[in-house]
Amino acid sequence: MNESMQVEIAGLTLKNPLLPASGTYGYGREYLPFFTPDLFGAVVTKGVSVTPWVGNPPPRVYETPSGMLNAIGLQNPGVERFIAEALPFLEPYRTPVIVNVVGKTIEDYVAVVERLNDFPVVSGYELNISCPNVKEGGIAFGTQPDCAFQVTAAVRKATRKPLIVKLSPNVTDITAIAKAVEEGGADAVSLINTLLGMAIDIRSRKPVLGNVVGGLSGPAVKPVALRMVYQVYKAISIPIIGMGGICSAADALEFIMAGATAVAIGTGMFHDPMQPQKILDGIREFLKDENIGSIAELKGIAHD
Amino acid sequence: MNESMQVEIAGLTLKNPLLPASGTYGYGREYLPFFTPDLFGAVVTKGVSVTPWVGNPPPRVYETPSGMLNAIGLQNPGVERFIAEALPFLEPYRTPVIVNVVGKTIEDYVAVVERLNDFPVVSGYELNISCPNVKEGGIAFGTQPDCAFQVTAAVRKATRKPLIVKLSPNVTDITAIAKAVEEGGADAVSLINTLLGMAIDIRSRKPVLGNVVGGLSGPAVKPVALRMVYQVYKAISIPIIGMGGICSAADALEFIMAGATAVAIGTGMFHDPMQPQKILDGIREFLKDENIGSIAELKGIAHD
Amino acid sequence: MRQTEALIVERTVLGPGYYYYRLLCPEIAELAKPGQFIEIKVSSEGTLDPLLSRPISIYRIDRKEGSLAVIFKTVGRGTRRIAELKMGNQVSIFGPVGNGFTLPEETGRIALIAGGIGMPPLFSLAEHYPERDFTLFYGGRSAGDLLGLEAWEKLGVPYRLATDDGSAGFHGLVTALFEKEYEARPFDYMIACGPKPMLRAVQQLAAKYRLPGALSLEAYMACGVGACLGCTCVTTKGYKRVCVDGPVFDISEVAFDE
Amino acid sequence: MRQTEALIVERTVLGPGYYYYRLLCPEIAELAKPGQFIEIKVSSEGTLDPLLSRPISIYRIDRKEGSLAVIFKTVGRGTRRIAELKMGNQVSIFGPVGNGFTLPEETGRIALIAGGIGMPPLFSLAEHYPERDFTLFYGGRSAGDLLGLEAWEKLGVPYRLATDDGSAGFHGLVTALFEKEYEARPFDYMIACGPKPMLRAVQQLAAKYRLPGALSLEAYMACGVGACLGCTCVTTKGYKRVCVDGPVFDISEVAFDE
Ligand SMILES: Cc1cc2nc3c(=O)[nH]c(=O)nc-3n(C[C@H](O)[C@H](O)[C@H](O)COP(=O)(O)OP(=O)(O)OC[C@H]3O[C@@H](n4cnc5c(N)ncnc54)[C@H](O)[C@@H]3O)c2cc1C
Ligand SMILES: Cc1cc2nc3c(=O)[nH]c(=O)nc-3n(C[C@H](O)[C@H](O)[C@H](O)COP(=O)(O)OP(=O)(O)OC[C@H]3O[C@@H](n4cnc5c(N)ncnc54)[C@H](O)[C@@H]3O)c2cc1C
Ligand SMILES: Cc1cc2nc3c(=O)[nH]c(=O)nc-3n(C[C@H](O)[C@H](O)[C@H](O)COP(=O)(O)O)c2cc1C
Ligand SMILES: Cc1cc2nc3c(=O)[nH]c(=O)nc-3n(C[C@H](O)[C@H](O)[C@H](O)COP(=O)(O)O)c2cc1C
Ligand code: FES
Ligand code: FES
Repeated sequence: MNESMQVEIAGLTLKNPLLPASGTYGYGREYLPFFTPDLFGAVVTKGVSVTPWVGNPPPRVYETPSGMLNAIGLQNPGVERFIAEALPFLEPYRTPVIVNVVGKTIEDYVAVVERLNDFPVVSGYELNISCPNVKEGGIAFGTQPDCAFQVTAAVRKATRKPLIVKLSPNVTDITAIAKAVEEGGADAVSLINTLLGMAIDIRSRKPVLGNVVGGLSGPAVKPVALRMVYQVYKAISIPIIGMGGICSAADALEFIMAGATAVAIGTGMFHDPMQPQKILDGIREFLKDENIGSIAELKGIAHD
Repeated sequence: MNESMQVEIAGLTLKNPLLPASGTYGYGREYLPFFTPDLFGAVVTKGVSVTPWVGNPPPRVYETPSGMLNAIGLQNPGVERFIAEALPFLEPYRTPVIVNVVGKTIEDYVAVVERLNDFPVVSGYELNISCPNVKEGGIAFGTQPDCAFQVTAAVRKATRKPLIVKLSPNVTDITAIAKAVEEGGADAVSLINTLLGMAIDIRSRKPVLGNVVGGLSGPAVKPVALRMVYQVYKAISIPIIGMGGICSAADALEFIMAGATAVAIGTGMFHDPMQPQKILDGIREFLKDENIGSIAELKGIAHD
Repeated sequence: MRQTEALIVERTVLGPGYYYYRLLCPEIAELAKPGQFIEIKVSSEGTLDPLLSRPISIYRIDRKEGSLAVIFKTVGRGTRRIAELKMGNQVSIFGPVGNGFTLPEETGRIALIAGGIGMPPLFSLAEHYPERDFTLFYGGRSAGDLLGLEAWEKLGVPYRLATDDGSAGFHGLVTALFEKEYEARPFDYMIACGPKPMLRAVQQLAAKYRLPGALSLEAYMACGVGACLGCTCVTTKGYKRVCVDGPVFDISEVAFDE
Repeated sequence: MRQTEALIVERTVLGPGYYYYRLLCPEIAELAKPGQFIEIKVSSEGTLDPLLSRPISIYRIDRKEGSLAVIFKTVGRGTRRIAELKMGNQVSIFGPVGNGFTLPEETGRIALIAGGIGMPPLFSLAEHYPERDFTLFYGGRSAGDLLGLEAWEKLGVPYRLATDDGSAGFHGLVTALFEKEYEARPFDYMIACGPKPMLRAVQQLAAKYRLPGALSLEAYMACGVGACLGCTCVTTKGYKRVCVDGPVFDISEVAFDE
């Protein structure tokens, strides 16, 4: 059965097109009671930085209509502890591991990638370019085509492993950023990261999140994510990993028809930890019902 | 009781801070079975263009998680029929009428405003600058600070009536646009218009909407809208009309605490046509419960 | 048009996925006409998803009791939520919405053509005009999709059935069945409600036989009151709103694409 | 941790806004320890709002029956949706989540300090260690907020009540009541669960009397499994996850802001 689910992305062969969205699945361990990393076509880790990041003050998450806000602040133990703790855990599984990389400067990103290059368990990287660029006054790398290009090109030089760049949706023209990272040497793009949002507690009259603003994710953002995947598919020729609000097989199929080669589930796992399995089953069933030989045939079909 | 609900915006005194969002309330007639235009602090009409616009092919609306997509395409009968049909209907009510103006060129906007200037029933204008600028390759006026400035300045010259500019959220930096229209002479801004989104029908494998993409509105977008109001409040000194997903008094209060002087309800009326009345009642109750003399006291309080 | 909390006074499962509800809502029943519909809120307090109300045609109007009956099929999450409601529950509705059917003074023999869940509004019409000469052509996938036949019998309206699988009545399309009967004994007027392909075929038949008539359309709706222009259909006179300019349109007026 | 569809085998309204449910979920009951919680899905099939599950403490563990009991208060839309569930319904839950309570070998006299709906996990603890010397200090707004006293009686754990309005027991804060009793006859250990201001006061008392103990915390949660880092609290050792590093923390470890 798995042949029909197989996809190729950035030189990696994935047994199925479903990935966990970075930051929602930790380094894989926490969801073991429900499924192992091998459920996914590839594992995408939580963001890893060169030194440990403490993250934002609580509250860090808050529910919104059909969605949620998070302001974790990319808390992570840094690349050394990642190597010591996460890699040995992931090693025994057969699923490719894509390490999500975060940084405050281009050098940060490069340093993480260089440190990880020699570990065979690391199959590739996903650059989270929604991080604030401290050298450019804290504006996110991913909101300016030139910054996006530069960080991509610098990391490209630092590795021959598959390089995926994860785009921020908080931009006027997502295709300009996608083109910039394609030019910078990315093998694939993933989108979308979270939409910037906030919530206010009317009793305390204060923003709910410790960080004031946070990232909106979940089904609420799906229409925006889908539109961006659709637009980017027309603009670039490298493959797309689509995400943003996927909660069902139908959602996943929408992204694939919009042009995604693979898809990721994040907040949908919080809604129901059994959702990834249900999505895979649902996609298989759809392929069978509709008599489709391979999921790859559906890629971008909504453009025809 | 109404004193406590009164707000001033762009030189207009509104008996309460609740408006209908343009395009969701027609020209006021259709909701008469539920309430009259006098329920609102001011009426905001559906967009009016200089000549009739036919709008987009169906399907034009589609439900999404806690939200909806619309691609009406600004169908409207043009300013002459608006004068002949909508203005006489609105005339007898005591509520100020704000005419939402749409155009494909700066001249279009100016022409509508000039044509309406002499009608005393028109209390002011709201420029919808999310329209594609045909002279700039169809990029929306509201996505470039200079285009936003130009259209605002041109209309400013054409009228002394209150001028509100309605911002598009599909931008990297909403504060840059807000500043540009403030500089252009706007008396107030309203935000947000819809987020660009889409949906795909996995059975037909095609985009659902006749226009492929459409505008996302409703509770799903509230966190994004609120964040933008919060950011714009810090960036400019003219008042803000906040909207995007308001479905309850608590939602309205969040926007006011984020910095909005007044708020608008759109999709929330579709969810429940009695919602505007419930929101007004709910705000009054909150003011009473919390012993607050006037809604204006809450404006921007989340920034303190 | 009124908004109210209607009390569910009867709930019957008509078959797998088919439900009948009788709703106590005197203000709306008072105003209702055949061919109109109501908008039913499908989300309960405290949830904003699904956000929009669902349009459901009026199947029967009982002014005396102050009630309306509807029949619907569960096709998605909205109709499934309505189906979860029990007798004695309240449900938020508004209506009646739409123009409804207006029959010309003289209609002679009227063919009612129903496809699947398009039947209910035609029943309210037939019940409203007991003196007219209706014949129902009722098509569905299978015998189980043809509902409320006893009620049609009671009304004294003759009916002809068609199913895709031949499990009841004519084996084939309802429009083919109509044509057969028409060739034997002509009709003077036709009214149809059902899926788009059927309506298109009906329109072609009307053109072929030069019959006047009406079609009742469906469209995705947002406001359901005529304000948003979201539910437009294409007509020979441009875009019209299905919710308030329709759902009933002159049979020659509707422009089907392709 | 397991995910399951639990059958509601008992549902009792304990008072206005207070509910007791017994859930049949043998896989989870098998693993559960006092102080742990379960995550309850609050949206039904076909709606994505509210999106996230709600954490509710385990009140009683019945391994023999394979059931867990919970007590909760309706405070918002999520808990109100749970309250709508009836006996015989199924509800999707996962758990047990969290570290739970671990009592030192020797604890002497243990004060359990409950504020409002913080009582349930303390009951599961007391029930689990029948041999220990517990005293419950239970504070609430009003007499109606003090729940399940008969169960505490049956357990043989003495309790002292405090209410803000004086309608039951001591008129004032539960921490003041504890202090009075402590001055008369000291405790050796304290465990508290309740609102933040109360927990902070308890921590100060623990410092004042140099008592060891534990606090059970609450936080907004997203994943409920330790993956998202959304539920962190501030501790002397940095941010920790309330869901899996807690909800029980050493009393000296928690850092309250201001
Ligand atoms: C005027 C009118 C009268 C109707 N009368 C009846 C009736 O008497 N009995 C009956 O069973 N059905 C009737 N329908 C169709 C019914 O409204 C849809 O089946 C229902 O809205 C589907 O909702 P859902 O959430 O279950 O499905 P989903 O497919 O999950 O709905 C998703 C979205 O699409 C819309 N939608 C889906 N299908 C339709 C459709 N065919 N027409 C309009 N909107 C749709 C929904 O309202 C919702 O916004 C009528 C539709 C209209 C417009
Ligand atoms: C470990 C733990 C154990 C708990 N045990 C119990 C219990 O046994 N009985 C009981 O009545 N309550 C308990 N609570 C609190 C309970 O989870 C909240 O009252 C509930 O989540 C509120 O949801 P709501 O939708 O009704 O309220 P809303 O205020 O509408 O919820 C909005 C959002 O805030 C979150 N939220 C609101 N209040 C809290 C809170 N105090 N803690 C965590 N998240 C919150 C909700 O999960 C949701 O994401 C516990 C909380 C935690 C963290
Ligand atoms: C709690 C949380 C933490 C996240 N952390 C990261 C992260 O570390 N790196 C990253 O690139 N994206 C992160 N994201 C974004 C997700 O990977 C994903 O792009 C986004 O949530 C949209 O998908 P979803 O709607 O399926 O969650 C995070 C999202 C959430 C909800
Ligand atoms: C059906 C529909 C039509 C709309 N038409 C217009 C319009 O003509 N002009 C305009 O400025 N905004 C228009 N909008 C945007 C709304 O005014 C509002 O900015 C947006 O919907 C967000 O608010 P809401 O979530 O409360 O609906 C429209 C929105 C909807 C849903
Ligand atoms: S649904 Fe809004 S105009 Fe018909
Ligand atoms: S809720 Fe996700 S880590 Fe605790």
